[in-house]
Amino acid sequence: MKTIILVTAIRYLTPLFLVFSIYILFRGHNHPGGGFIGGLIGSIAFVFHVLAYGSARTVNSYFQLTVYHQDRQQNNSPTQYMWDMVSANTWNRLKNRTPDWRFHIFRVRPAYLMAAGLFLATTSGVTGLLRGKPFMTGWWMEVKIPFIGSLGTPTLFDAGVYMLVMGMVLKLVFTMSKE
Amino acid sequence: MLYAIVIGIITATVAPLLHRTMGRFVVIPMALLPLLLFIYFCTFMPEVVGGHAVTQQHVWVPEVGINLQFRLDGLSLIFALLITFFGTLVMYYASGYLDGDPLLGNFYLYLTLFMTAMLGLVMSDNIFSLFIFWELTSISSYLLIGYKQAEKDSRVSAWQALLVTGLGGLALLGGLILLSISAGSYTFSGLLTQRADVLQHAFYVPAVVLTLIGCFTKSAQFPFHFWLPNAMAAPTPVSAYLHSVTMVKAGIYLIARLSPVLAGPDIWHYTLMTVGGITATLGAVLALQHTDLKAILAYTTISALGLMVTMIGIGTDPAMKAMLVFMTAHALYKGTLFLVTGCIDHCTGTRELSKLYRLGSHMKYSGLAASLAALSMAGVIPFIGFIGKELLYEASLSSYVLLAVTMLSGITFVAVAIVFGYRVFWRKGEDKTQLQHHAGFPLYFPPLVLAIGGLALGLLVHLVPTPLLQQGMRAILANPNAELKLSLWHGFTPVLGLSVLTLLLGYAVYKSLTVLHYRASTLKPLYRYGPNTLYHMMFEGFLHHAKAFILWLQDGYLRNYVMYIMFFFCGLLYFILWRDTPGIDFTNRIYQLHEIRLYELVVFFLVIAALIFLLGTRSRLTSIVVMGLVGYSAALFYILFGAPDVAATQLLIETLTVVIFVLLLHKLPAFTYLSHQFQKYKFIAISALFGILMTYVMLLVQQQAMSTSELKEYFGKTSYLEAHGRNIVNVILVDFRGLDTLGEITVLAVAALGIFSLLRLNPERGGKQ
Amino acid sequence: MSSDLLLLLPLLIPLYGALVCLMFWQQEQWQAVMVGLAQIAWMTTIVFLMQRVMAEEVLVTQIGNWPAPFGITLVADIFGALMLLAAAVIGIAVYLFSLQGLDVTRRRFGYYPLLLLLQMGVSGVCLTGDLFNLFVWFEVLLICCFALLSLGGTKGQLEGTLKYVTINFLASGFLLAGVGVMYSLYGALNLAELALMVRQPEHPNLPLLSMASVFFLVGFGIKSAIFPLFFWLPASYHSPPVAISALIAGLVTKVGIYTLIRLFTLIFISDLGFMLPLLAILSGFTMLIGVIGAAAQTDFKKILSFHIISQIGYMLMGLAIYTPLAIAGSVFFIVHNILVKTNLFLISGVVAQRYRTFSLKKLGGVYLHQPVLALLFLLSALSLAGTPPLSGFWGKLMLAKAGLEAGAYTLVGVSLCVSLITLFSMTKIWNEVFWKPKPGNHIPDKDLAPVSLLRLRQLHLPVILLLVVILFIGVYARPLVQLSVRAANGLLHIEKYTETVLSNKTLK
Amino acid sequence: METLLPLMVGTLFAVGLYFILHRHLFKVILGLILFSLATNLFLFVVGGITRGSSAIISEEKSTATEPYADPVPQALLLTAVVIGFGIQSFAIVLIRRVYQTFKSNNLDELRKENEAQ
Repeated sequence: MKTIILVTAIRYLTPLFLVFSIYILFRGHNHPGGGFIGGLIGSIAFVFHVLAYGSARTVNSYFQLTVYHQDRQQNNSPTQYMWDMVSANTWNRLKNRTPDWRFHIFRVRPAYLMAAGLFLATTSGVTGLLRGKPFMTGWWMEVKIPFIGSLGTPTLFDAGVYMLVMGMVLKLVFTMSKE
Repeated sequence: MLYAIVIGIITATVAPLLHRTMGRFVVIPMALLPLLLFIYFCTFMPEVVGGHAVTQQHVWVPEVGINLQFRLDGLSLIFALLITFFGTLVMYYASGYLDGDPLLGNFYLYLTLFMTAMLGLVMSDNIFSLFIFWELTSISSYLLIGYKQAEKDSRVSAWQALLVTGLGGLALLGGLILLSISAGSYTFSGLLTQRADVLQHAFYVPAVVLTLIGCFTKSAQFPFHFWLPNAMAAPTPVSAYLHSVTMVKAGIYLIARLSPVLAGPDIWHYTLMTVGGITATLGAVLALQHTDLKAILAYTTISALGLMVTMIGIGTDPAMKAMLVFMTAHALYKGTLFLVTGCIDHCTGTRELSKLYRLGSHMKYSGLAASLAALSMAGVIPFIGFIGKELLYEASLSSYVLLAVTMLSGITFVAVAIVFGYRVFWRKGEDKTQLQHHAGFPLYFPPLVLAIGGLALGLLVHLVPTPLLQQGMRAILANPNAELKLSLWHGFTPVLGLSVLTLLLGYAVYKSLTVLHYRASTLKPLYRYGPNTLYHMMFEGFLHHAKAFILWLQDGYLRNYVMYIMFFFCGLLYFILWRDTPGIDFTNRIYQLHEIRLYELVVFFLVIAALIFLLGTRSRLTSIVVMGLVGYSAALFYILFGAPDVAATQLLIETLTVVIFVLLLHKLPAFTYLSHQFQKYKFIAISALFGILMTYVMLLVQQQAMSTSELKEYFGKTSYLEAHGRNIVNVILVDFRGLDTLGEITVLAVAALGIFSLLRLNPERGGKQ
Repeated sequence: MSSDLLLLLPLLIPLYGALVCLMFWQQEQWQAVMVGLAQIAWMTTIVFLMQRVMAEEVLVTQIGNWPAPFGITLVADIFGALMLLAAAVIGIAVYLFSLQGLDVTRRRFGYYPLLLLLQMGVSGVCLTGDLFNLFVWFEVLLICCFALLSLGGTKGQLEGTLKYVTINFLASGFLLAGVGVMYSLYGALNLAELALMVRQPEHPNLPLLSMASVFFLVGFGIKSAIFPLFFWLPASYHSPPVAISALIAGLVTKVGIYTLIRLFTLIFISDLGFMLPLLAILSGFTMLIGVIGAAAQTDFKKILSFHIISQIGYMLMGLAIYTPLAIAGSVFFIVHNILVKTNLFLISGVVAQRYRTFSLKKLGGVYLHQPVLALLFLLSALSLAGTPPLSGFWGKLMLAKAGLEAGAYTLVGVSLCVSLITLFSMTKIWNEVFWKPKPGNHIPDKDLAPVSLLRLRQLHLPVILLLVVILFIGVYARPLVQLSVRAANGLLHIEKYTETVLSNKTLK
Repeated sequence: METLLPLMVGTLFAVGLYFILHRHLFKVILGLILFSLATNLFLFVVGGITRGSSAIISEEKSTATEPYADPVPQALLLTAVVIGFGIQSFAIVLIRRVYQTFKSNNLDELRKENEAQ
């Protein structure tokens, strides 16, 4: 399966899929689509990435953020320091190999994604309760946003579904591919 | 009266704690309780003797008719007094008998509970609260009989007693419920006023049968008598208590209590007389065959109980009188003899008749007690036993059979009395048995009190017992004017002659006891057909068959389980469809076939072909792919019939399933062929049945479906206007029925959790990540 | 508190609790604290809910503020609230037990969130007023059971879970199909709406109702383990650790019976002439076979597992008799059984903590070593066997009385015999585990699992807690009996239920 | 097609059940998946099938106009499909673990610890 073309294609397709899935998510209220479908599409993007590269690489590229930082030197001005930090974490990433650079890895675990999704979905419903109405009573913003349509708590709910589905599939696939 | 019960229960519960803190002195509070209760009940005496019943009502669960309604009339008071009086002595006796036992606290717990339950039983006016106490006595006697829990014998006997009386208890429950339904009342007093209804109700016979089964098991009547001799495994104070005034007398009490309600129809009288007669005879005959002192006593108890039941069965005034007096007398002497036996057992380490001689020289007081009790048992003037026996004969004069039964028991009692009162303690000529230790005060004092009580009641028969017994008799006969006059001396009547004859014959039997015991061994094979053996056979048989049955049913084959379920489902549904015969209009359907588009037909055949292929293939990969194909086809159908969201979801999920399979493929079992041989056709048959059924249901429902639903219209109307979405399915998912979706994503989350722990938590790998 | 909030909190508290657990995935200790708080909060809400329901009979909230037959209704009546109350009590007990009675690895691998989500599922089932939503909550319950049963992955667990999954998967299939049939025939999913529809004699699809009811009878019958459908239960319940099996054994089958009672009093009433005798036969066989199975076992947990089946028969019996008293008996019996069964499982766990076995042949002598435990067991066991005045007796009495009044003599006879055999197998455990001296060929005393006194006491705590509740509803049975009678009245006279649910048709 | 679809679903049910009754682990899981697919299609078929018109309100209207497919069964179906997926994937993993632990693909060999004994 691992032909070079496919592998390369997947590498570029994955972000595209992600964007597409988010589009599907928001479109869902008016056209076919929605949180499930969006979440599944988004996760399938990663699934293929995992199939092509292995889960470790996928985690590396998409689910963790390494933040480099360094103690502030005496002679550096605050602006200089900030600049260094920003540059070290963006275009100069690969040069941070000197020992005075420390790094910290932030990892988005699928479980957290799941929890966050579930939390978002539930909490979007709880807003109804907070307003003294029944659970999940919809609350809509007046303005309409192009492409997406109107925004409201059901949209949030759908986003929660999206995150949960994605987290669930990723968790499955990561767990299994490590076997 | 409620407080008496409550205090009893509280005292019982704290007994183990008291034992822990006070050591052997725990006996003080424990014996004090029944004593105080005795005094308490004595205070009711004037009122009850005056003919007034003391009543108390406490609401408990009126919804099911159970209230704590207490009613202390003559009968109840007799029992209450006996129970508390004996209770005091037994508690005290136990402190000597079980001295130093680490579980003494538990013993007192059970015994006090037992006593309290008995008290509650005899005081209850509400039939269900009586039942509650009834069951409590069963349970607490179970714990008491099995007190020496380390001995297998003890455990088995306790279990037997529990199961037999438990069986009776359930029958009784049924009987009582029937009674309460037929009378529309839950109290004995209510039953009495509704007597006419009860007698005419269709429930009368079942109620009588069930209630009597309950009483018979409790009172050790034939054929349920076998548990009582086995219950000897209990410590002797318990046996004494059980046999004299509690437990077995509970059945007698209840029969007597119900007698005014249920007596009348022949079935009542004849059942009681027959069962009582058989029991009395059987007990008497068996008592003579045993050489274990406790066993002898146990069988005479059975015999005595049989006599009492017979008397209630006769049901005349003299019979009731006889029953009451005999019961009191029996309680006193039987209690004494048991306690003495316990003392002998304790001091010599044996209860075997052939090993006990001339104990009187060591144990004067015990011997004295035994002799006094034996005289009462033999029915010698001026003991109360004499009066009892006279009355028994008088009551059974009406029928020769009854008289013979009574005589037989009487003769046995005389023989047994001689054994206890003379043979064991005083007979000269043999080497005396050596004691292991001397009997302490607690061991001989209580029996002595009881024995003297027997004498005193006989001498003072006018003073104390008569008025009380009269009230008891009135309660049984439900006749406030029934008179009971007791006197020691009746003059020279035929009955007196019978008494003397009994004494003579009894002596003769005593003389031939050795021969009888010798002969008894030849009767052993007969016991194989006795109820005890029967019980054990049933017990073992039940266990054996239960095991075999469950092994057969729950055989561990998943496919069998699935098959049973499917059979049940299909059978039920086929039956209902056959019964209701909802028809399907096929002409219309055939007409509809024109509307089929070609591509639909192609997909349809594709699925069918894929399924057939799936049945034959032996490759894992192929079957996964084919399965995916079926899934995609389903998605196609969803698209074709206006469900794009479902279709997309189905497509994606099918893809994911395939991916999961692929990820795990090399870990999945290879596809070696496992044939089912003969079973195959069975499986095909049930699958086909199921498939056809589901098809039929679908066609049927399709035909009958509502053309449009309220929900559809409402969602169509409000989806955009109120829920701001044009895709109705999505709006339903996230808004109208968002709660479903919430549940559904929870399922997904849990599935992921489960899979994670399933794969990672692996005992073979030490359960580490 | 508004009823909107009060009805939601039983769902939200476990859910948020589980979310917090997911966040603290690595810190098992924190999870334990959070779950404890969640249990207390859950219990408190349910007590409040109970109070409100007692005052107002039926509480309703419309999810999403959509009017009644269209949106999903959450509705609490006395029956549902009672179920939840019992579930909350055993929730606390099982939680306390798991602190010491469950190994750390299992706790670290999601025991706590699963526990909470299971409770959420139970809340959903007991509160929902919608047919499909009921199915969804059952699935939540079910997947939690799957995960819990297999948690730890020992051989026995895997095998048991496999059977459990397969058979319950079929059950879900039936249920889903049944929901489809119901919607197609009646065009409604709301239980109250359906209830009104099936009570219109002129409805064209009324004859097909009994066909639809078969799907639910079999589906929920599997979940509640009634007679020909119970095989998954003995196959799986004995395998996981006690902290898991106690919870599942105590709750899940009863929730199934709850649903059966609910549906067969609310909706499937058109064919009672056929269904009730059928249910009577099923309940008789369920009782008998369960108890026979229990009598044949020689393993503490297996005896208890088979007894679940037998007692399900009792609960079904009330439904089969179908008088107010009978259904009240069932309700009482369910509540009683949830508590007692859990307690017995917990006791088996306490015994096994020390002796490391559940086999009756190897156990013995606990009476002398742990007299308190012996007492606890005895009271619970007698309660299960229905000895008066413990809690089991009241249910038994109500059922027997109702049965005799209604003329179901055989059924009552069977139930009384079963009660005797129950007593038999409970005292068998008592005889073998507690009274019998410890067999010599097993581990000698000094090799017993080292259990510190403190830990042992902590293990006793939940057992004592449950027993206090059991004794309370036994000795002071009146409140619960009254509630059961009210619950039964609510079930048989649905006017209040339907009126309250459908009152807000014009909500938006 | 209204007549043919039930036939197809019936076949699907039959084949699914036949596989579930098999003693081969892998076939059991295949059976479960087919059964769940069949149940979903059952729901779909029973819910009434409408050719073409999906339940989406067109841009220029504010309420749905007949004919449009009943959205309720679809929504239920979608929920059921996803739930089914969760359970299916659990079942697949379970089967894999069973196979790994027992080293056997034959269900009959699993019953060494017989549950009734």
